[in-house]
Amino acid sequence: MKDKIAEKLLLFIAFSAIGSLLLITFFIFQQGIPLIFKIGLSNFFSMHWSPTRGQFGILSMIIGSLMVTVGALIVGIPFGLACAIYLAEFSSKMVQKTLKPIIELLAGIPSVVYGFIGIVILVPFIRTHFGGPGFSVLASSIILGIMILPTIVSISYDSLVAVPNTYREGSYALGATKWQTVVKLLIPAARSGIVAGIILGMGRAIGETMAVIMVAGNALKIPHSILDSVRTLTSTIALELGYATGDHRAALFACGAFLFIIITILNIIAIRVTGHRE
Amino acid sequence: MTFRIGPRTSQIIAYIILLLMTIITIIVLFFIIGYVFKNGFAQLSLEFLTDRTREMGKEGGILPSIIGTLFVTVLAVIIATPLGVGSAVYLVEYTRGGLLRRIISFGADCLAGVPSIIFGLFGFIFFVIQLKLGWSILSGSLTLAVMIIPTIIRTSEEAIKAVPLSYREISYSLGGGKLDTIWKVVLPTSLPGILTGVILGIGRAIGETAAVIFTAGSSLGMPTSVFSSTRTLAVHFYILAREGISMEKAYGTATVLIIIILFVNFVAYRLMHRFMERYY
Amino acid sequence: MRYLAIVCMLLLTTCSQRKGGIIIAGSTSVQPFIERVAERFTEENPGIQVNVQGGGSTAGIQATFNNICHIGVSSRNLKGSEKALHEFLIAVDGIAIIVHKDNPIDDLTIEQIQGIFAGTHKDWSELGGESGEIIPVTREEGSGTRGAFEDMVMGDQIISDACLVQDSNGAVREIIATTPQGIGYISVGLVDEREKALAIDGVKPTLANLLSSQYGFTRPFLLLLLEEPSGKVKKFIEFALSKKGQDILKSDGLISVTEIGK
Amino acid sequence: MNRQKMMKISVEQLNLFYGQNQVLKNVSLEVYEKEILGVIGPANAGKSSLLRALNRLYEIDYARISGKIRLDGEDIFDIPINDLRRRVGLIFATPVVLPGTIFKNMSYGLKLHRKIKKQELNDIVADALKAANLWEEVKDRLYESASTLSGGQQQRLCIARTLAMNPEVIMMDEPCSGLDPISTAKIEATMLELKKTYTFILVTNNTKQAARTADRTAFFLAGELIEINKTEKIFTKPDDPRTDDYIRGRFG
Repeated sequence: MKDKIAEKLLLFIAFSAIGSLLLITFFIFQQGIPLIFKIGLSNFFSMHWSPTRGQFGILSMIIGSLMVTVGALIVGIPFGLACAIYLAEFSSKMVQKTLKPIIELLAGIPSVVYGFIGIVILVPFIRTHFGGPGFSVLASSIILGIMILPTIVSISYDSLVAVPNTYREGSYALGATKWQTVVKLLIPAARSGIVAGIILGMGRAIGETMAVIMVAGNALKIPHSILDSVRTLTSTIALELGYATGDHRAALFACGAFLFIIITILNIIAIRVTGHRE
Repeated sequence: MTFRIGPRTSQIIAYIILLLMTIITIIVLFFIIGYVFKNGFAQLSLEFLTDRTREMGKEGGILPSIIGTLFVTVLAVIIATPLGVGSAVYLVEYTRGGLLRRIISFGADCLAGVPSIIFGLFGFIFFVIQLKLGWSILSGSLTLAVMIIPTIIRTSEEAIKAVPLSYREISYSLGGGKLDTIWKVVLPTSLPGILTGVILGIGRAIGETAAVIFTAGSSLGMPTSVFSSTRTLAVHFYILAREGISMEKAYGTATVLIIIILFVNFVAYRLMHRFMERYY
Repeated sequence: MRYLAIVCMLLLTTCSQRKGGIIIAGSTSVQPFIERVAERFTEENPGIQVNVQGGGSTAGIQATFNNICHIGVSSRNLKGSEKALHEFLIAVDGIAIIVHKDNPIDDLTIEQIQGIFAGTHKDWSELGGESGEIIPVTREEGSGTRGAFEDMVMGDQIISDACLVQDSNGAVREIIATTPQGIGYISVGLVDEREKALAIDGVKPTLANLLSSQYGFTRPFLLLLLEEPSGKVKKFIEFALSKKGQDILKSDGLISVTEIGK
Repeated sequence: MNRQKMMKISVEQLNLFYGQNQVLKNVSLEVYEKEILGVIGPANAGKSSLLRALNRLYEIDYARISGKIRLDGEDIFDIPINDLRRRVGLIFATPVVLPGTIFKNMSYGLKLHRKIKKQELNDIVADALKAANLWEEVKDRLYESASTLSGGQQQRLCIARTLAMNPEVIMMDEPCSGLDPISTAKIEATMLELKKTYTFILVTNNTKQAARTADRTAFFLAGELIEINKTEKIFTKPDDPRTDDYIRGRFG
């Protein structure tokens, strides 16, 4: 009897939790999609964003998000991977034991702190040494790149460590150096974990909002160089949500829905790659 | 002209490059915290921590924000934990790993990666406007709860799945019912994993800006009820820094924020270690 | 079970307190000023907590209609159906065009400003300044300040996509204060010593010029109500319009309503 | 002995399926009170499945069953499941101690069934540990983690944990498979002592163990009960040649 009630209660809990997640998904799409049909795809994927004048083109923001994300990966992948490889293969147990948890702790630092460092150090530095406003693709990429480092390091490290030791021993037995073993054997063997880490980092970079608003400058024009200001999908939502009504608000939801789809695709790829779910 | 680089040489070069990049990575990450702390510690005083915020944050302390953060986070966790853990229990113990469970796990996986601004967008229109909860601690907590539920479901599910089947068999063969088994064997055993998920969620909630600024609002008043609007530490810091209201106060606030988050994560880490040592 | 109990208790013990405070929401431009008024008001009426939200003029108007806040604030005039709300003018604000304090330029014509924000003027040397790329900073789409700027300054010109976009007066000011080639627009009352307010067509945005309407780039700060004011809300509005309230606003660089008639 | 012994458990035409896979085929047998029934047979003979059927533990594996099982003449499906499992205890091949102290392991099952006073609980725990020959070794460390015990001690803790429930039948699923000869001897001694009070079903891979301890022995092969008889008979002149082959080590 008690068991029956408990099962029903748990079922109810599961449904309300999952219901709330469904609600969010449904809500975002329900608010955003009608506008896309109303204005047409060609308007939605055009260059001009000026919702108060009826122009809802999000293409420049898509490009902006893309540039910033690619930039972040260019910064984050080499350093993240190098750090993971060094920690997993070249450092002593002691170093591993201290640095790994510290890097994981750093993953918890709020993104606004990264954005703040961007404002006070990086933006003035870029402005005085490279020119332009300083608020730029470059600044955003570096800040996001640093932000996703802990994610990439942590997951890549785990998957490198998970490669069985027999692989390494076999490779050394054939006379390979440590570095050759890493390049020829360990990285391919740990590939799926590394790729998953990168994709998760990528998702974080695309989705980041506040840090990007702080350092990107948010100009709508498509940047011609990495020193130009840039606007991403997320920053558009955050910048304009407070003022938006009617179609303008619906357009922000449409941005959200679009973002949602992109992130979901990335997640699906990440899940597929790792074969994480049975 | 071509050089042939032997395997030894390339090993040494690679080692040096890796070491350098690792050092740079570590330095950069430490620099960020160090820089904030260096400028922020001077701001920390009893007055800063216990005074009201005045002049939009130019003067006074950050007590309302500390309390607001506490309120929002605790309420979010109170809402999200039973829902998340309950769902995970249901998924693992009652669904026999069928299609339903796969779909739900997949959904939770996906939603765990959805950017927080989307939750902010949802929370603002749904809780604040449609449910007329206004900018309030309640709206903020509900939004954050929805945001951290997927994380809690996923980590709890993994932790519960990791409990050996034999523990359940023992419990059943000693005459325990399903509920007894879940409550007295499965949950206590998977507690460290569940706790990790919850604490990750707490960390995310404390540091969150985008989802909170549109739902809990940005009022500087002292929160008196769950219907009060509040400005969490992260939001306060964001506004101070971005609008250049007071860089000194911004550093101080960031320092407090980082200390709290590092502390929460550290406690989680210790707690897990203690637990593991005792039981495994 | 315990969870439910805690949640219920929180809700119950606090429900009643909702009546104790006043929630004000809307224009981020008005927020800093109304915050100061609210601070004084609470000092004099310790029982009444005042919560001041940002969000934006339009959000404030919406919130007032939806009864999410007691008082909405707008930094632009009401349009169309919005006029159903009760409005109280508490002050008038000038919009200043600001540049970095080291910028040698003191004066621009309205055409030059239009040119800068429309993207036709790209270098300070075109305007008689030191050579260097102009970095214009504007407010986000939908902002009351941007709306006012477009109406009063831009006319039929459209603000270029190349402008940086920030979502508050403070954020614009912060960029101008730290960027030597920047130019932007914010409330006159918020200009501080790190940046410089330009004269437009030779008229500086001084208090005297604002009062005499010589400097024409002004907009109203409105308090909005769904119903006739009563109780604590009435008390607050009366306070804002009293000499004490108006003095606070005046000392912050706004034009008090008592002076407008003159 | 000439009179019919009291029948404890009777199994009639028992079939057990895991999905499409039938692991028990038409098994009928009886278990008498206060005997040790040995169950032998090669891997996948259905020995463990028989035990899981008797206390309805197969249900958590989502297996299906047909046939009749009676405990003291009462259909086990009419007995509340928690009661059944308390009365018919099961001890697994690998000792599984629950996370927590020795005392917590011992009291876990007891606390599930009724409110119990601290003093009474202490007594029951002490008695059960004594009965399982473990008391002397653990009496000073009841509040230490159970996982600090050795394998043999853990297995005896599992037995004690079951004894504390005051069961009627104790089923053991290869209880000594992971243990050294000395621990095995201790457990066998315990079992022979407890036979005075309890009924045992002992599943074992070790035919010699069955020969040493069991009163009667059943031989299973591929889900079928080939033969059940007095232990001496099974081990000296079995009726079925397959039993003989198995005992002589020709297969399995």
